[in-house]
Amino acid sequence: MTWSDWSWVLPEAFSTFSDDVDLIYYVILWVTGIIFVITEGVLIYFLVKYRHKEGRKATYDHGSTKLEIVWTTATLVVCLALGIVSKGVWDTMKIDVPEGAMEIIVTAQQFEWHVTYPGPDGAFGTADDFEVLNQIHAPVDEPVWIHLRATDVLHSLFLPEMRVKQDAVPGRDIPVWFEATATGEYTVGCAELCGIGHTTMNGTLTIHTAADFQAWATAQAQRPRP
Amino acid sequence: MSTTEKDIASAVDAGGQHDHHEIPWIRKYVFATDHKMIAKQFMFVSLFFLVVGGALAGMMRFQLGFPGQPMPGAGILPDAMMAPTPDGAIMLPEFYNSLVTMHGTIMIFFAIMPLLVGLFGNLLIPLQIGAEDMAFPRLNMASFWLAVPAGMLMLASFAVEGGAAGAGWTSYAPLSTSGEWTGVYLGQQLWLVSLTILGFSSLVGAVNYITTVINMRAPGMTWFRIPLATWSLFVTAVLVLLAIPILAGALIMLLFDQTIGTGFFRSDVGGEPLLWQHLFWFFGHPEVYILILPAMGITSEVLSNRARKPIFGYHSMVLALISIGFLGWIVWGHHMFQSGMNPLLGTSFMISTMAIAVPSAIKTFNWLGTLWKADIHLDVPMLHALSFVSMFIIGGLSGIFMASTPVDIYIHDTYFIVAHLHYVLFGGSLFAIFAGITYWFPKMFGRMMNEPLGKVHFVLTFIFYNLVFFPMHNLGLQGMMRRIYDFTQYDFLQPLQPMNQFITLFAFALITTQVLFVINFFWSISKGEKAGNNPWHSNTLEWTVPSPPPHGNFAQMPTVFRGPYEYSSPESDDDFLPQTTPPRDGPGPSSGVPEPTPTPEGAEA
Amino acid sequence: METGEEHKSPPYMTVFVVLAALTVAEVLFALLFTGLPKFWMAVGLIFMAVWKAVLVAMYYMHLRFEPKRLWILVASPIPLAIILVVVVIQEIF
Amino acid sequence: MTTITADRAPMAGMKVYHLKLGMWVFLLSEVMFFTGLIGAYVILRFAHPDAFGEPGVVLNVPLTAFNTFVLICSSVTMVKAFAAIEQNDQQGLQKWLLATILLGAFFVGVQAWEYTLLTTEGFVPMAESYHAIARGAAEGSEVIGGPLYGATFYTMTGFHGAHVSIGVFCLCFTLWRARKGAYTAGNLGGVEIMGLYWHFVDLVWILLFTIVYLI
Repeated sequence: MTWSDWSWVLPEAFSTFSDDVDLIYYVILWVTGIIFVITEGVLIYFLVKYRHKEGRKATYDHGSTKLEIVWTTATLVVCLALGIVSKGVWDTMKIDVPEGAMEIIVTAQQFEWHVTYPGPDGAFGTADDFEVLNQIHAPVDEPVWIHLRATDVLHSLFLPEMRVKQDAVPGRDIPVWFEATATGEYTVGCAELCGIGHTTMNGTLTIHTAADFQAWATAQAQRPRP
Repeated sequence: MSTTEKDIASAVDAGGQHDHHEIPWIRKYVFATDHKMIAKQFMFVSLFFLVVGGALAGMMRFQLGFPGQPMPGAGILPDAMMAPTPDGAIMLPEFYNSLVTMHGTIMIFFAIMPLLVGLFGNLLIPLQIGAEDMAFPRLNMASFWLAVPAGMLMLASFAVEGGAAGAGWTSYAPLSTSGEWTGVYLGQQLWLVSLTILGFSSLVGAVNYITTVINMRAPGMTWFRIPLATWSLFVTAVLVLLAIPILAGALIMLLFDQTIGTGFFRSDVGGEPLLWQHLFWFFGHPEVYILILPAMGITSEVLSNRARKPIFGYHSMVLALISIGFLGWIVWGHHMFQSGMNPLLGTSFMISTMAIAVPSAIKTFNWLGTLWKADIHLDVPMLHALSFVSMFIIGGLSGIFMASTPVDIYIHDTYFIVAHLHYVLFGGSLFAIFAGITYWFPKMFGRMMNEPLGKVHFVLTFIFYNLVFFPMHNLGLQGMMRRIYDFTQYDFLQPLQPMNQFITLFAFALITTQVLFVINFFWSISKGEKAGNNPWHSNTLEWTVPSPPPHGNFAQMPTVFRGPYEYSSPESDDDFLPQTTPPRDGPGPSSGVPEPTPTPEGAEA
Repeated sequence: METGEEHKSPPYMTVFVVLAALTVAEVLFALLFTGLPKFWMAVGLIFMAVWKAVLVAMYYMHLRFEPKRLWILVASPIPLAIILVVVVIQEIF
Repeated sequence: MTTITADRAPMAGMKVYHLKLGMWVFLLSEVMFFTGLIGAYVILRFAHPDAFGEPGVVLNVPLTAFNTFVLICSSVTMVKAFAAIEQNDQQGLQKWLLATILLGAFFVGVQAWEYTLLTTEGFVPMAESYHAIARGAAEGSEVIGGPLYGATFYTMTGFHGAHVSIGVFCLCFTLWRARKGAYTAGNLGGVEIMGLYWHFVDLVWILLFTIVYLI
């Protein structure tokens, strides 16, 4: 085990909103870190300073309303501030799916991800749709809109390097979107306990350059299917 | 007063036993109606379950530390759990899922909850408010004897075909609705039935606590003279009373889905999978506070006493308790941010969640304030109480990460959550339980627990505990999911192997350390040094009676003249001032209550 | 003072008549006015149902003659019930 | 010990005796229990309106309306019993308790009969074998709604029925004790809390009947 394992730094991420998420994380990390140091520091200081000595009597004191008000409001302000900061990013990630995003359907079922592409005609439910198993392929710098579905139980689509996580609920079509900022091979995981094979339910997310993606898509579309 | 005859009547119906001639041992030790005995019964049973839960955790940790390697000595387990191979037995994923589920279920419902509510609720409430017993002693007995079969069923489910429940302690539908999906059939149903029975047990208990606290306070025990332990247990009882029935309803619907093929939570039969999560967490979040509020109360009690100083801001402590009790009902959605729930609700739930952080913070600051200019005695109960405070700070602060919805997207269902909840439930509740047991042990058994041994146990537990659970934050931040049988299946998680081994080794150390507590516990019951009525020089009523208190607790009705935390008061030469001490220039209790009428002994029920 | 004893026996029969009448009214309303929009149908029926429920609680369960603090206790779970249903319904849409 | 409560009285508490307070507290939890069930029904019905039949199409409203009336009558007999013991009228107490028991048992009986009718018509909670026919139409002619309808219907009414049945047993116990003269004008706690429970069950049915049968 190396010291880097103890790191509180988030692993690198490659989506348009990942920086905002990480920023909020680091803000919270600093805020809570400072509070942590202060409170625990005060605690230890008091333990040392006011530990029992013969003949010393504790101060008879029932507290102070002023202090109560101060730290109540302080905490409230800090918490609500964090809440407000978070709201914007949350809306971007979960609500505002960008216009003209490339649409694909990801259907989770024990214990694999079925990824359906609309094919050349760009429409689902047509003959030229094609499906790949446990692989999501997407072009870089282009928003991808995943229609997340499930056929049996709850699963959770987890793309750590994209900072994306969303449960797949049978009977619902949940919009998930991301826009990768770098090409490469990334992880697709299942984060919701979905049965005996839960642990094996992983795949790869491949981010191509626009050209490579076109090539891959056409190749897939022509691939004879059973 | 025209209620009087009715009161008598009700007392008859309530059937409390207080005849002071000898009670047959079966009524005294087995089917006991004395709240102190029932408290002890709860304690022994749930300490047993604590051991079971720890053992399950140990097996889980082994699999995570040494994935797919044969577990020494596991050959004795049936092949349905451990696949036998030439070089030893290897854990099966279905058994791992059962371990995850049952560790959570047993620890929450059969260890922490009965320890906090069953043990301390029964022991403290009547003693601290000056009552002779609970309002309904027989119901109290029923509460315990419903919990026992529930526990038996839960354990039995390991032995049945298909193994124990494997859908997580949250038992999310639709996974939990069908054995075709979990691979668990009867086990899942036993899980549901067991929890339903336990629900009845908790309900009966809650009815008892609430009635007792409202109606049976000794003269002068006004609401704002009630010790914080009892206050917290009262709020807890209200949460239990209103939350458990929701769970019971959901459990029964889920049971129907499994057995007779209804489709409440199955979309393929027209139901709503998310409905289960809403019902479960509408119960589940109050449940979280059921598991922490009594711990807070115990901590306040011990802290104020061992610091020989009045609790800082008693009123704001009480108000914080109450506001937690209210706010606890409108934050359940923060368990469901990634569940597919309407994202707009996500925001409102985030705000309410941020709001509920405030009362917890208030309590923490008040505990720190209590230590300010205090006279701190660092003995075992105090050490545990202090570690409750410091661990609860960590658990509380790490909660803010999840409260922030975008950050939660990344850390949800990762080990960061596991770390957080263990900092609250182990670092929080369990340390408070250790504090409470060592603090009230003399009241329960008339003897002190061994101090040096207790200190050794504390130090080791504290160190190992942090070495086990703190790194889990980092695992989570690296993206390691929870409830995962073999994380090495993911390439990006393989570097975490050493960290997991590190955690596992110290987890074993942590579990082993608890042997010290068991030894200390049983040794002290018989050999511990005799404790007087009031070894801690405490103010609250339970310390005015002999240890252990006799049947019926108080020789004559105590009258309360002051608050519970009058330590180092200038009014007394000593550094404590019991609630029963009349004011020097005192007329009587401020509420001006009449003197109690003497109690005729041995009246027949 | 308020101990639940010091009241004349409440108008049990009158309440009973009202309850019976409301029940009949409900059934007729539901079966005859089928033309009504579902929403107003529901509102009317629930109004009558709640009215009946309150009557039972007030007179048959003697709540009317109990101390105020008991009222507070009894009312406590109702907001929770409403929160649960309202929030989850929003969620489903 | 019988006077604990008497001399505990100084802290006025709830100003009602333990048993009554305890019963009310218990009823609060019952409220939450039915909140869970009824709430689930309302939510599911909002989510899947087409899965539920129009009032009177599948369920037999007139029969149940009559049954509702029976339950209301049983509430009256129950309060009569309480009023009787308030006047220390033992005969009246036993007479009215008996009447309540009979009415309650009758209610359960009618409900059981209703269940058998509905199931024979194919209105069952199970997902597999589900089909419901329109009242009065030919066997299996018209299928209404989905499995949720049956599931929620039987769960809610079933649990209410269970509460009534338990109530009937408790009433029998109360009657048995009344015959032994256990209750007097000064000691009617048992009767009063029995009444509280019984009226609560009635109250729940009033809401259930409206929500399940009429809306």
